Formats: sequence, structure tokens, C-alpha cells
Amino acid sequence: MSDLIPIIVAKYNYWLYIVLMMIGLYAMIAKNNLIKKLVGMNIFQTSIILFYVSMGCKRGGAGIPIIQHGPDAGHHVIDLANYVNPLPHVLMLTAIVVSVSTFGVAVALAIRIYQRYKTLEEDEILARLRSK
Amino acid sequence: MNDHYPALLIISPLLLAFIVSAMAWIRKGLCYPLAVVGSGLSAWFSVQLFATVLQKGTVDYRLGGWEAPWGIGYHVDTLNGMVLMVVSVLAFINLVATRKTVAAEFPEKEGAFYTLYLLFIVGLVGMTVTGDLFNLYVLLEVASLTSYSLIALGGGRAPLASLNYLYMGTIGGCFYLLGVGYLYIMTGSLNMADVASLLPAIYSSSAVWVAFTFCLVGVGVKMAFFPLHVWLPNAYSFAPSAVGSLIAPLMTKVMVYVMIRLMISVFSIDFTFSILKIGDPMVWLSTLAIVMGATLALAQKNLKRMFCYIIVSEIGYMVGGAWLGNASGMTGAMLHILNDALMTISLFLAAGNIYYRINGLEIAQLQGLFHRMPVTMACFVATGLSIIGVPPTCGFFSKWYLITGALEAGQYGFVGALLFSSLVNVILFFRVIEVSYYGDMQHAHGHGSPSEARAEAPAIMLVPLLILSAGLVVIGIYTGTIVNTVIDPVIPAALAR
Amino acid sequence: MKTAGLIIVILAGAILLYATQDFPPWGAPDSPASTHVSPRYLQKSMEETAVPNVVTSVLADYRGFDTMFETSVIFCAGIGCFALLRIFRKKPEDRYYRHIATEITLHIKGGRIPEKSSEFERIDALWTPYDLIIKTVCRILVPFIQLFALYVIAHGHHSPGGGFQGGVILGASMILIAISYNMRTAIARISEKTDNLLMATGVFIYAGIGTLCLILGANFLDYSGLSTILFSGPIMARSHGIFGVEIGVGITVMAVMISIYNNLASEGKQDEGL
Amino acid sequence: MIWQLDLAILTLVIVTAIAAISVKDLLGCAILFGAYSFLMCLLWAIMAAVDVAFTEASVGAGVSTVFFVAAVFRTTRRTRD
Repeated sequence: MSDLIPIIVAKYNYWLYIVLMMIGLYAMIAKNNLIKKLVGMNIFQTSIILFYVSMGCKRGGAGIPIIQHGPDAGHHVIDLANYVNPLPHVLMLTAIVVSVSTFGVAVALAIRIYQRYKTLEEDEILARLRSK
Repeated sequence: MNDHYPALLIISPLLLAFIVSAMAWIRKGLCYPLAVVGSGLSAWFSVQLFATVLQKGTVDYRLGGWEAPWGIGYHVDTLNGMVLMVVSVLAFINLVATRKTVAAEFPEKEGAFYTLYLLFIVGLVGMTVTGDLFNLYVLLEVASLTSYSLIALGGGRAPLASLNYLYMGTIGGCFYLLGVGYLYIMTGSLNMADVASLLPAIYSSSAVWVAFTFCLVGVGVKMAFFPLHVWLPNAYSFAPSAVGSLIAPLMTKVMVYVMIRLMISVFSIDFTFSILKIGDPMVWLSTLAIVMGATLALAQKNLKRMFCYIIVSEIGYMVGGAWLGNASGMTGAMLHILNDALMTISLFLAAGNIYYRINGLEIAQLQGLFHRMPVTMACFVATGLSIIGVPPTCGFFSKWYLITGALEAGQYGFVGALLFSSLVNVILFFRVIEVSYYGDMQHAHGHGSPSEARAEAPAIMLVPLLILSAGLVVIGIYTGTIVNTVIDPVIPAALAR
Repeated sequence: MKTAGLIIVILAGAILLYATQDFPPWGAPDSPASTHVSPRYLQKSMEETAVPNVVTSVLADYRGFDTMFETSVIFCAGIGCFALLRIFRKKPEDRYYRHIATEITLHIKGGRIPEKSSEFERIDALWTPYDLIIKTVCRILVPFIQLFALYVIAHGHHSPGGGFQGGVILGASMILIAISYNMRTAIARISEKTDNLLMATGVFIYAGIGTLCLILGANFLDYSGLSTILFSGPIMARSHGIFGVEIGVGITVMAVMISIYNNLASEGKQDEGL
Repeated sequence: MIWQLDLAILTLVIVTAIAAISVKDLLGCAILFGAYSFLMCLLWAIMAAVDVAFTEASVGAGVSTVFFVAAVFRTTRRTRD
């Protein structure tokens, strides 16, 4: 048991991101309401962002990636262990922007669909299409 | 100036997109000319870039002046160059050809339409030219987001089709992003060349094949590969006709290009074929894609929907060819990107012309069309012959390479599927030709109404179609040159053994 | 659908879970992700760009090209929502007015009272009586929110934040006005035309700075090329270039947030909102 | 970074995610989604990703929720699942 804990601590973040991803993907595939699918899509996207951010972080007192500099404008040796990896953060800023853009367009589409069919349930829309 | 072609190619439509969107509020009349300028500049630079690549070999460009693994680099070889040229030139031709339908369909939102149009070009061109895995994702989203909006402009069922496309497309994009994340965590790099040089040490790791699988599934969703194609027919057939003829030929082809780029430049040929051993299943899936696409196309009563299922089966050609694992198959797949883009855009432009005149695309409505629109129908027949694969049109040659490759690889099922799909295409096109040529013979008496008279589409819509149809034959004739100068240099040595 | 979905999801999850066994442990400082490319950013950011916030320097300089398309993506979303929802039809519709002195509400079918009338004010169809507290608090808060947003944009070099976050906060302050008062008040501050022009201007500033570098002889987005017109060394030129770009991002993001909200909340009529 | 705190918040995130997709009212879903985003933002702040956390706080918990509520206002709260 005692040797299991290091393994769990070493990986649990990755496992839980997968759980989150599965929740999101399941909602996208199985939910019937178009807005619920949209929520699933957002959970899916944030889970990926969580994954990227997790791989950037460092144990052992690493701080935020802003270089501390004194009056000498920072011409000293920078200890990498003090700062987390900034690259995944940069990538994920972009991914968040993409996800909010997709969200905006999807909501606009949902409103257009509601204007036409007066419902957001997928099966009701399909039934209405078939009856025509 | 010469050194900056790869950047200019992207920023000319990008800057003009912003100007067009501002002009929509200042002087509406300028939107279309500016869009033509943007698209035309992009096409011109891509031709120049391709010429440079052919003369001097691959071109590298460092954006922001940072060297490759740290900054974002562009890497253009002959395959890139060809796809770039196809994308930007076809987008330009389509922009010119669909002027009248756009003006008729969205009189108030022309500015927004052309902004989205230009940004879509930016996305596709950027995806093709980039050498960075994450940059590819961002541009993929630019192209996808614009295509969702463009498709949903169609009215009627289009928003629903577009929302379904959005869900599928986002799943695809996210899967690709996950794959890139798995690559990044294992290698620490995002640059394609850099990742390729770091990967051989960890080929045995499970994370690498999972990364590849997820990238492949993601790209597969976006290119509508067989089990993941469900969004395509609705999205493309309910889209406005100017949008259908833009997105249908280009989006899927660029995604096929991305798949080939991942296969040969990021994960090497050794990994994809020798270590992973998924060549056979992929070819079987492609076989299924071709057969199912062709069969479903037979069941369609609407011309555009029929074309959509033809696209599904053509995607099967290209994916199957790329996964045959020999040089002929890969050559066929690359050549078919060029040919299929041309064939699809001619089909959709012809459909757009027909729709412009008779306001419907049900096959039953096409009666007597040969007499009313002879030029459009002649182009339609030429394209049909190319899709069937009749020499000397270009469709014959790519199919020839594909069949040779399949025979070399011993994939007789794939050969059978190719022949079956050619046969089905014969039936499909002759059914349309029969209705439109002979369909009105029995009703001809007493039908001298004005609607039976010649009513050809306007010249501005007809000339691009004629150019494209001529292009089908010209490319067919010059296939040998194209293969020698463009495709052979990029076929990896590991395939040619 | 539910079972099929469950099977797909479990399959995908299992594959991903299986692959985690080869991952370096979570947070390991010696993982490839932390040792291959990123150390250069941490070590050289100050020297090469004079920006202490490494995220900002990577975002706007080393990988500035990504960020340009990130801004384009949000611009696409703004234009997309506009194209999908905006309705220009000017047919007369029912309107509600309130006589200020007597608080009598008028429902006028297919007509209108002059907008500038001092006796009447227009109200939403789903109108609830004014909530003085909310309106006053929001009106007092908005300038502070905007000041903070400008600080976030301007101070992105030294602290978390930057053009994107600041732009969102600026946009949110306008959305707050639209929610606490009504949409017409917010549109009177920033009209639709201004908003759309700002949307294009912001990204144009970004791409324009990049093109300016190209015209001055450097590569696209290589801000060190700006040193000839900024009269500063190439490193400070990079820092200033990043700042210019952040301003562009801020403008676009603000305008897009306002535009998307207005179009969504009024279903494209730009008239009555939440 | 304190991994126990991280684990606790991560569990809460998963709980809110499940709640958000299973609640039978879209307005409630919008608010739960805002809570989810905010917890996510905390999680990233713990992992020292301050810029990402800042963005998520302003975008995910802020503007996205507003868009969501606007959409619910213009469509319907009703949902069957």
C-alpha cells in the first residue's frame, strides 16, 4: 500500500483529466439537448487545457513564470527549478480563446435553431423534420 | 520581397479580411473588389512561391525571426507548394465565379461573408504552409470556425447541419490537440522537424502511438473519413452554393494533406508502417469508405447530396492510397489531392450554375437541361468523365497510380473497390445525363415555352467553369511532368524501396 | 445512442489511460516538456525581449504568430455571430414607452415616439421597475473596472495579464452597463458601427505591426526591425512591439465580446437585451 | 503547489462537471458551468499557471456564463436530460 501512494501522486492528475474528458465526450455524444452538448464540449475542451497545464507544472517550490529581477535588470543566472514551464500556458491561452469563440458561434447557431423549430431537443427537431 | 513569399501568402488575405470587414460599414461597394484583391494576391504569391520551390528547392521561413524549435517556422517543399497553389487559386476562381449568387443570397451581409471567406482561405493556406504542430491546430480552428458560420448562412436546415458539424469538428480538433499534447509531453517540442528527430528514440512508448491515433482520428473527423463522415452530406448540401463550392473541394483535401504530412514528416514512414502496422486496417476502412460512399450516392435524388457522397468515396481513395505503403500508392494519393480538388470544384460550380437558373437540384428537375444550358452541361460531362476515370482526363491517371499501388501491395479488395466505384460513377453520371438530355423527349411536343429556350448561366460564372474543365484535361496530359517534378522529390526513400 | 456513446467514451478513456504509464511523473522537473524547448524562454526572455513575464514574451513574441491567429479566431467568432444573427429588417414593431412624470406605460403597435423626447423613455417589453441600487452601484463600478482593465493590458509585461484578459474585462464592463441599464444605453455609448470598426482595427494593428516589421526589412512579426523607427535598441523595440500588439488584442477582444453579447441577447435586433 | 489541495479541488471540479451535465434546468446548468469554470481557474492558479487562471476567470467564469444566460434567455430553460 505504501508504495502505491507515490504512483498515485505521480499520475493522479493525468487520470482525473481523463475522467473529466470522458464526462465531456459522453455528454457530447449521448445528450439530447443541444445546449447540454455544448456544455459537454466545453468540459471536454477545459479537460484538455487541464492536461496541458498539468504537464507544465513542476514540483519542489517552482513559482509563477515571471522572472524576478532586481535593480540590475535581471542579469543574473536564472534557476530553472524556480519557475514552471511557460510554454503550455501560452498554448492554453490560445486554446481558451478558441473554446470561447466556438462557444459563441455555437450559441448563436442554437438560437437560430430555436427560432426555427421552437425546441432544443434533438429528437423533437428530427421528428419535426421527418413529419414534413 | 522574394524571401517573404511564405508570409505574404498569409498576410495579404488576412489584412484584407480586416479591411473588408471595416469597409462593410464605410463603403459597401468596395467589399467585393477588396476581397478579390486579397484572394488574388494570395494566389499570385502562392504561384510565385511554388515557382521558387521548383527552382531552388525547399523554402524555410522563420516567423518573428526566431529559429525553429523556439519560434514558429514555415517549411515549404514541392508537395506544400502544390497544395498551396491549388487552394489559393481555386479559392480565387470560386470567388470570381460566385459573385452573382452571393450578391443575390446575402445582400446585407456581403461584407461579413467576404471577411469570413478570406479568413477561411487564411486558415487553409496557413495549415498547409506551417511547420509547427500547434500552429496547425490554431489555423485548423480558424478554418473550421469560418466554415461553420459560412455553412450556417444557408438558411433552412443549414444551422442544424452546421451545429452538428461544429460538434463533430470540435471533437476532431480536440482529439488532434490531445495527440499534440501527448507528443509534447514525450518530446518537449512542437516543431514538426524537431519532433521527427526526437521521436525515433521513443518509438516503443505507448504514448507515441496513442498520440498518432488521436491525431489521425482528429484529422479523420475533419476530412470525413468513412465512419466519421456523418456530418458532411448535410453540411455541404445545405450550405449556400458559393460556400459549397469553396469548402467542399478544399477543406477535405487540405486535411488529407495534413494526414500525409503527419505520416511522412512527423511520424516517419518506418513508424507508421513497420512499427504501428495499421496499414492494412486503414486500407480496409478506405475500401469500406469507397464502397459505402458509392452505394449511398446511388440512393440520392438530389444532385448536391450525390456529390457529397462522391466526396466521401474519393476521401477513401486518397486515404487508402496513402496507407498502401508503397510509392505508387502515395503518388496516387498526392496526385489525387490535386485532381479531386479540381473535379469537386467543377462539379459544385456546375451545380451552382444549374441552381442559379432552375432553383432546384433534384435530379428529376433537370429535364431538358442540355438544351437550356449546353455549356454548363458539357463541363459537367467532362468532369463526370474525369471522376469516372476516362483517359485523357486527370482522374484516370491518379486512379491508375492507385490501382498499381494496390496491386503491388496485394490489396485486391481495394482494387475491387476502386473498380466498383468507377462503375457506380458511370451509372450516377449517365443517370443525370440521361435525364437532362433525353428527359424531355416525350414531352417535347407543344412545349415551346420560353423556359425551354437557351438560358445559359452568365459568362462570369461560365468562364471559370470552362477553365477548370480544360484544366482537368491539361493536368491529365501533363501528369508525367507533375509526378516527376512535384511528387517524386517528396516521396520518402523508405517507401520507394 | 447512449450505449454507443458510452462504449466510444470508455474506449477513448482506456487508450488515454493506458498511455499515461509512459508519461514522466506529474510535476517532474526533468521531464522532456520542461527541459527541451522551454528553458530557453525562461533564461533568455529578459535578455532578448526585456519582458519579465515569460508567458507574455512567449505569447506575443516567440510564438506571436499563433497569437495573431488566436486574435483572428475571436474576430471570426464576432463576425460569425454577426452574420448568423443580425437582422436588418426595419419593419415597424411593438414598442413600449413610459411617461416619466406619471409612470404610465404605453404600448404602441407599429409606431414610435421620437427617441429624443424628454417626457417619454423607451422601455423593454419585459420591463421590471428600475432597481436604483443596482443601477447606481454598476454606474460607480464601471469606471473602476475599466481602469483595472487598462492596467491589466498595460502591465502585462510585469504581472499576469495582457491584452486578452484586459480586453475581456473592458468588454465585460460594457456588458454590465447593458445588463444593469438596458441595451440601448450601452449601444449609445459604443454604437454598432464603432464596435465593428474597433473589431477590425484591433487585429489590423496586430497584423499591421507585423507587416511594418516586414517592410522595414525584418521577418514578419520580428519586432526588432522596428528599432529604426522607435529610436531604441532591438531589445527594447521587441518590448515596445509586444506592447503595441497587446493593445491591438485588447481592442479586438473588447469589441468582439460586446458584439457577441449584443447579438446574442437581442437575437440580432440590437434593441432589447437581457 | 500543495497536491492535497489540488486533489480536493479536482474532485470538486468533477462533481460540478457531472452536476452541470445532469441538472434538468438550463439556467441551473449555466450557473453550475460558471462554478465549474471558477474551480478550474483555482486549480490552474494552484499549478502556478496564473495567466491561464486569469483568462479562465474572466472568460470561462465571466463572459461565457453571460453568453450562456443570454442564450437561455432567448431560447428556453426546458431540457429533458
